[in-house]
Amino acid sequence: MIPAAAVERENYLNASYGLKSWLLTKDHKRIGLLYLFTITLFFFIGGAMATMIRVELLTPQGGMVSSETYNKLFTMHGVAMIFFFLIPSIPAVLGNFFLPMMIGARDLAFPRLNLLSWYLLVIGGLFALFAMLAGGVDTGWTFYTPYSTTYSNSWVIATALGIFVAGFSSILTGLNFIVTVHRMRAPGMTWFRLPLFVWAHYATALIQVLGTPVLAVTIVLLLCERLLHIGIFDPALGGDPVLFQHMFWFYSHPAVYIMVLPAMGVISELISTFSRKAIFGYKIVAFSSVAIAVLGFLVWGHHMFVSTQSLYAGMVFSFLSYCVAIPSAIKVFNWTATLYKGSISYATPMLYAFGFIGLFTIGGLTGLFVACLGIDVHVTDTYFVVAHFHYIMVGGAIMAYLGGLHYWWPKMTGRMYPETWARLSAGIIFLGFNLTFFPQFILGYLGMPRRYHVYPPEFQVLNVMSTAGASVLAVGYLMPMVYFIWSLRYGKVAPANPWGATGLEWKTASPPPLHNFDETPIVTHAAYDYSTVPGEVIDFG
Amino acid sequence: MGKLPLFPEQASTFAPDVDHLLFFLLAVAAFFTLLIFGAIFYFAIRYRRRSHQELPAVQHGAMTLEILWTAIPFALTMVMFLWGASIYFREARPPADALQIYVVGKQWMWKMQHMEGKREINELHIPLGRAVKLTMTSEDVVHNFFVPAFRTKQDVVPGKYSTIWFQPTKAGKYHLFCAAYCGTRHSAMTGWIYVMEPRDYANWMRGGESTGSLADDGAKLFQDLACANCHKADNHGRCPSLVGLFGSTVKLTTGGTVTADEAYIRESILQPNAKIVAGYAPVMPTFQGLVTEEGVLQLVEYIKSLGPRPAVAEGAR
Amino acid sequence: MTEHIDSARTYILVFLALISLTVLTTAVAFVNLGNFSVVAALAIAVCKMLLVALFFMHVRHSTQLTKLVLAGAMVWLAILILLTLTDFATRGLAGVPGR
Amino acid sequence: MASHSQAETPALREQFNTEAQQKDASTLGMWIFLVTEIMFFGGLFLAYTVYRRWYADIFAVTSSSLNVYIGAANTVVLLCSSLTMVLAVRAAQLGRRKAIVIFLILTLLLGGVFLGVKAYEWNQKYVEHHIPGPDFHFEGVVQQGPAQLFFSLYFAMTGLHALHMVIGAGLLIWLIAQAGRGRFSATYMTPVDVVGLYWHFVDIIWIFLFPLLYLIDRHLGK
Repeated sequence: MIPAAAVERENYLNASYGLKSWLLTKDHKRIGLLYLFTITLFFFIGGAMATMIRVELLTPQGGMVSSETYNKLFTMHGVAMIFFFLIPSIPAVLGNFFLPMMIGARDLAFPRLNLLSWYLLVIGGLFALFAMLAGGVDTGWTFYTPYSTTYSNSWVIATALGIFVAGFSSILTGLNFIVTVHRMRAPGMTWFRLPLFVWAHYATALIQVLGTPVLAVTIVLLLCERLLHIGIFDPALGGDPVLFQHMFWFYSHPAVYIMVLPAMGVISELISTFSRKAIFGYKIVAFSSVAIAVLGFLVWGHHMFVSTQSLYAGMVFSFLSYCVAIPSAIKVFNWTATLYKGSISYATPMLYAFGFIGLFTIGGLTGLFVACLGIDVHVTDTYFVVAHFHYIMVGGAIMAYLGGLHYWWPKMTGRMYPETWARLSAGIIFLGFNLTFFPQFILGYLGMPRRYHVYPPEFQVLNVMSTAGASVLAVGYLMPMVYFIWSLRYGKVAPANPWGATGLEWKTASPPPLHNFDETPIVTHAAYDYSTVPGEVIDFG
Repeated sequence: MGKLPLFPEQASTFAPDVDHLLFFLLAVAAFFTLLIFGAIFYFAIRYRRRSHQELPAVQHGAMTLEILWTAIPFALTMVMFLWGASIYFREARPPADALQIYVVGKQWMWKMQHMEGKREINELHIPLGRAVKLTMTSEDVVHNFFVPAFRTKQDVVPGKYSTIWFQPTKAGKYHLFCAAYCGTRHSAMTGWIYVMEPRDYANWMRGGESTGSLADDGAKLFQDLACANCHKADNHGRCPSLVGLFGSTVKLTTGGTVTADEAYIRESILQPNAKIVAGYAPVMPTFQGLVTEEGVLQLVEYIKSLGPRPAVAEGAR
Repeated sequence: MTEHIDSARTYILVFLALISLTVLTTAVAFVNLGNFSVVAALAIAVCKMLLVALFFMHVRHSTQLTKLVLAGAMVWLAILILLTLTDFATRGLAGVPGR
Repeated sequence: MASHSQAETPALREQFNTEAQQKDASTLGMWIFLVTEIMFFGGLFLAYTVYRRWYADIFAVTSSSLNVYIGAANTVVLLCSSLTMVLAVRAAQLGRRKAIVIFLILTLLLGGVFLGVKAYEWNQKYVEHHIPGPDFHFEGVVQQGPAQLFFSLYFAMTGLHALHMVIGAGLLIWLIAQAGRGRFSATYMTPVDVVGLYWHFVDIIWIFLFPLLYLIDRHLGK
């Protein structure tokens, strides 16, 4: 783990050794790495299930696994990817590591709480893993009642408990970030000097704090109904399953923004650094993050246009859904405008940023289709929706996560990753992603419902295309795993600021010292003032 | 294998409308995708980094641009919203003369009941050109009645009725899917919709073993359950007369009123004391567990058949 | 930091007000006010909440940020309940079951 | 403020520069935690609102089966505990170490009384078959389903509230131990302050639960 050449200077990695020094650490940087290991594990678990799903769908009759197994695969794919990978991904790894550094703080406001958050994720994850190994759960990640409460004979309780516990991990991380941004900024670090990454994480934290508790109580009620017959949603008692859907989506729609807002924050950093320009319309991009966080709470009913929710509620939610599209569009326009007359580098993180903008644009624009009442009635619960949210959550959030990981890898580890391989993998992922998910838009409009184990034969060609793309995508995702590990030992030693970036995290050594800065930085410039930093120091050829 | 369909068949009056809206959205999406992709490619090549020390001029943003790229997308989305909402509104409101069919979803099959008494499982025969309205409920979990060629779907929820309607425009055989995940054999909860020329439909309806109309079945059930002991045709029974009930406005003991629709009748059978008609005592026992959802639908149809549908209520829809 | 310390007298007065409001809300519940009963009960509860928050929780002397946080929580609670009610309160208006 | 050095104030954690910053952060942290609690109970209030609108008449009847006098008395007990809690905070602000302990113990005792009464009420529900499940039966209402919904909400809401009380009692015991060792003073009393906020919040939740559960259309019954 410890790069040999960095040993002379004390840093957060060599300050202490041994398992205990990691498992009891209060250092936000080490906790960030703990999260990195944990969520990478869940990413590959979720990925393995996705692979099996795609292989199964090669043939319409569904011969490889039984329907029951197939249902468990897509359920656990969703649970692992959403609750144990995407939600913690950027905030808990990159946010944990860099948010305090970007605002010039020694640590988060509550380091012990931060460690507790990681343990909660691990405990929640163990519950979910236990459920998977014990026999799995087959309700879909949405846990719709009354199927999840009364009819499913699978490990609903263990899985739901796991999500409940992991939810508190997310809540406490959000709480920690909010307090840190309010109370821990370095002298001179005013709100409008904050990097957009911090703004995005602040907005994300608001959602985590305001939304997640509602999921928690919904899960409590679900468990009560399944275990104790306290039937809040039970139609047999006159309860309404649609109420469950309201409560579930009150969290689970904003949860999409928990995944994508931090991604937007990362992209703002990448676009700025690799075009050596301040983000066009900084304040508007900053406010649009908060606007997305707020408006994101008003639109959950668009998941329920055909749920027997009232006709008029459907219209209100459709209207509000279009309103939340606007701040996202504004961000894309501002990023693009930032490139104008910039000094654009093709370093790997920038390739991921381009990929993000492309895929997010498609994901966002297809969002207009599913927000549209007349079209959503046809495409909801089909592969169109599957494709749409994968464009946002995989094309958007994971592209940004990988871009951010490449960007900050030198800072986190003190080593450079191999540039050529990295560019290659970025290209493969972009290509593989589109091959996998674009056919699903067509499948969806043709009417193939999601969560189908067997399907009519006329859908086979498109499914085979999708599976072929998925195999390319899998290669693309495995490559960084390999060369990142390789780089820990063989990578070039990273300088303090390889990209010529402006953030405070680049003003300290790579890897950073235990308390981030040798002395508390004093901020005198706005974010992204490139006149104050030397140029790029690494030649990528 | 080998077939590569790219666009679904259009077989209902909704289909062309939904598809036109789709084309509008596709045009907008294509325009913006090309705009963004084009701009990124152009800028990335035109302004590529030429030296490591390059320092581009500072731009702080431009309010005019920001307002422009806020206002134009917003205006476009409002067009989408209104256009989409108008289709949704039509999809939600079946015409008064629609052919009524009842559907019960259960793990993992669809049971259809025609008014004339025909019953089908996982198949539905309907006449071409006639508006068809399905009143649906579920015996267990949430299902969803989805016919891609008709471009419409609706959840089928336990404990309540939901409605879907369509007017087929092309004879043929179309997929019926359950689109709401409902358990192990969710993907097997499929079927076929047969749209038939009216004459063929009439023949089909006459053929096979027909057990009498749905209302007849309801009447039989009404006798079997001894409902008639209390619900007499005149208003002298212990319970209110059901003649002409459907569609009328009922006064309740609470002082409120309720329109006697399918949901009200269903509730009154399963939970008789939820809404007590003014002037009567809450003496009716519950029939929860004694009647299946299909049976309830038959009773509803029987009660409907007892009186003419008031024209006023239908006109209001 | 300048901490504001309220007198014990203030706290006891607030406490007595809270007890009185508890008695009041119980008494009002036995009076037939029709739909107004809920309004009265909630109005009294809100008064009690404000007393506890402003005095016992020192919101009176708190920073603007704390007040903002609290107001935000109330707004979000309202979003949760009111937007859900856009569904439940308008069901049946279309006159079609399930719409 | 900046003149505080870390050596003088052992309670200052290393990530903070000043005690004021630390206290501000802790208080803000607790307020934000309370926001999450508001949303947590918010889900229950939502379910309550929906079903009370639907089943207003049945909720009125079922609510009347709860003993309003016990409920009111318990409200008073909880309000007393809030008073003693705030007096404990005040004692801490004034640096009266002994008074802190006394008021905290009183708070804990009152909290215990509340929970005891609650346990008695729940036991009554058990005796009366008012616990949702196969054995549920409520006299005088034909629609047993919605009656069960009311009691489901009753148990979910009072149960989660009681759980919060138990956690609060745990925090109080910890505070009492700390206060007994004289850890709190006028300059360092953040834990007392923060636990105080939590305790009052739990009190506020009950302030809403009492009228919503016990006081629905009482005039009908009597």
